[in-house]
Amino acid sequence: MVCAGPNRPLGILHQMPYEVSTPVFEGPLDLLLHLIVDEQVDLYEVSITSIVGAYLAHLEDLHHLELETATEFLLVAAVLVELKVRRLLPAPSAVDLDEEIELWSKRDVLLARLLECKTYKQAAQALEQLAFRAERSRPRTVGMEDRFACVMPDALAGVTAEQLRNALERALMPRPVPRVVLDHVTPVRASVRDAVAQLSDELPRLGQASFRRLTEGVVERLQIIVRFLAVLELYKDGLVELDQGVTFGELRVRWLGEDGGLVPQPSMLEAQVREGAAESVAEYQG
Amino acid sequence: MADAPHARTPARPEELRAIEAVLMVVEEPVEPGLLAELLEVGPAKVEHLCSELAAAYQAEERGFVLVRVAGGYRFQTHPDLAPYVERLALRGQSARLSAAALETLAVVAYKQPVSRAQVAAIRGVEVDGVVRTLERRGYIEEVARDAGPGQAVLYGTSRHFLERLGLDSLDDLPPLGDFVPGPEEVELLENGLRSGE
Amino acid sequence: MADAPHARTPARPEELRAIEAVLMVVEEPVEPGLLAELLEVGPAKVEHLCSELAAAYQAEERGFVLVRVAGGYRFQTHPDLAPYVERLALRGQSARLSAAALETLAVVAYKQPVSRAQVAAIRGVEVDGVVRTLERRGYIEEVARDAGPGQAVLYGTSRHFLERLGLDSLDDLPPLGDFVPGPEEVELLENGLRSGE
Repeated sequence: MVCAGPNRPLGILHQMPYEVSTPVFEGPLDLLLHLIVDEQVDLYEVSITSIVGAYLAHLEDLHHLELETATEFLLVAAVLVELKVRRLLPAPSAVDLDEEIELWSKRDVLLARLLECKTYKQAAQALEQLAFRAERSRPRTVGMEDRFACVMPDALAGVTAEQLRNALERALMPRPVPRVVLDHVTPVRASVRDAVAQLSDELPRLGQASFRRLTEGVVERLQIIVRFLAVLELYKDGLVELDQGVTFGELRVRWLGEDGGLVPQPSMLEAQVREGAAESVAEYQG
Repeated sequence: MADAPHARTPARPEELRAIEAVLMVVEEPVEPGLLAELLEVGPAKVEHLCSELAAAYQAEERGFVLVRVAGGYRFQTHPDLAPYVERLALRGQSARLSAAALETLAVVAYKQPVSRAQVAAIRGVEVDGVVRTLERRGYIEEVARDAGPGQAVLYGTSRHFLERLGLDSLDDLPPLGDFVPGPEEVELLENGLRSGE
Repeated sequence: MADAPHARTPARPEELRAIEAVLMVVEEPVEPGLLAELLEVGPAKVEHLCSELAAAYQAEERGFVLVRVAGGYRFQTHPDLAPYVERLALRGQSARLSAAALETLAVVAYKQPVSRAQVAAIRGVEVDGVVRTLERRGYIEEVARDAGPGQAVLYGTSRHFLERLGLDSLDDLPPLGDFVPGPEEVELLENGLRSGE
């Protein structure tokens, strides 16, 4: 979370006017929105080094590096660099059309994300206004008069001393509350669809492989499961043949489909981004 | 205290008086269903009586109003008189939410039920800390679990959220469409990201 | 809600409206002196205005009354309507303690004497409302005052609390030992550790 830490002057980057408690940029989208909309800067006149530099300086201010945030930033910065390169270099005579389309779609994804981010920023301001207005009218919360206290049922009925102790332990739990890891492994990020796409890229080249080989280097159990589901998916579509000699034995996967893969092979992150963008675009139109 | 004038004709309906009494002692908005039960009348009648009371308070320029919020009715001070009430320095003044918290809250409010990862994807940053803050302060709560492999916690806004925003239900949220950037801004963004000519 | 009629002549005096607003939100009876300060009028004027209001509520057969009690003014339910209020007390919003209330009660029980601010610091949320509820239900009470500058109220559990839990004395509360987390907490901790936090 890039919202704590002391504020440091970020060169061209001014603090957001409505940041209340922590006037720092919250992430690459925040930063980009600010640069484009508020500063009205042509990004191609801004040195990307300075953006990256400013962002790194900001990250250094944090006591620890949030890998997710840093990765997110890299992704956005990479798209920017790519766009800028394309703009600066004279168009080569033989442009790779696929690359060109790819770049445009990356740009569109980024644009859609920026629009979505901006939309919620504005919604947030509206919510703040609502809360502000609501605060002018204070509720009566005085509650039951003492003379009716004898009528009220005992709220401690059925509560044991052990439950009370457990409640204390809950209250004393160190915060931040430790959380279950799996729910921040996005279902989307480990989607079966992505795994299918990857396998139909890998398998034609390998011809045949053990499931163990296909999950080499995968540490998350969830991802192994997703890969397994993907194998089943391919089997259902008649693209692979499965063979397991003995129970719990090695599972062999053999590619039956055509070479070259049938499914496009987006990188996992991109696919996720694209899905998000498509969803948001649909929402704007809706 | 002066005595009431003795020619009190006709008597004020007991239902109205009972609603006034009950609203004096509730700590949270009271649902029409509960009022109906207490008064032994139908819910439609309750709604009607409450609107009647609310309108009368307005017309009489009372210092308080009867509002419908978070699915129930309650007494609140008239917004006009905020300066007096603010001077009371009541306990429990709420701390302001940071911009980050507000934005996360907005995403949860409009996209609920929504997982932390989905919120993070929209906001482009990790949101665990903010989500925890919002949860602890009672604005959002776990409403379901994702059916997917991770069984991610899905969050939604709470009743407290509605109360704090003065909304009766989520339907009263301003439509998200109102906040989509206008054409000039879209153009600005497009130009900012243009590649090549 | 209907709008106020536009021919509102003459406007209701702001002082009366301000008194109504203040009385709506105060927990304890408001002293005339405080009202006078808020309204910037003399105390005699306040007394006069309050009697005027009280008489009007009587005359209008409101479901609430304005009474002078314990040296101050406050709204109360009209005695006529006690049956409705009793019914609410029986099946109302406060029949069971919420998880938040139970946690707060536990903190007070084990850490007494403890101030509201200390409880809030432990629980990480504002606890004023919950403390008030617990106090009203007679589970906790003021046991001392902090020696510090603020002279904060220090709370402890009541005799009634011990009785309800079937305990002889506070010594009978289950020991915390070295704070051995329960099974759910262990699971959470493990998961947290695995996530490399």
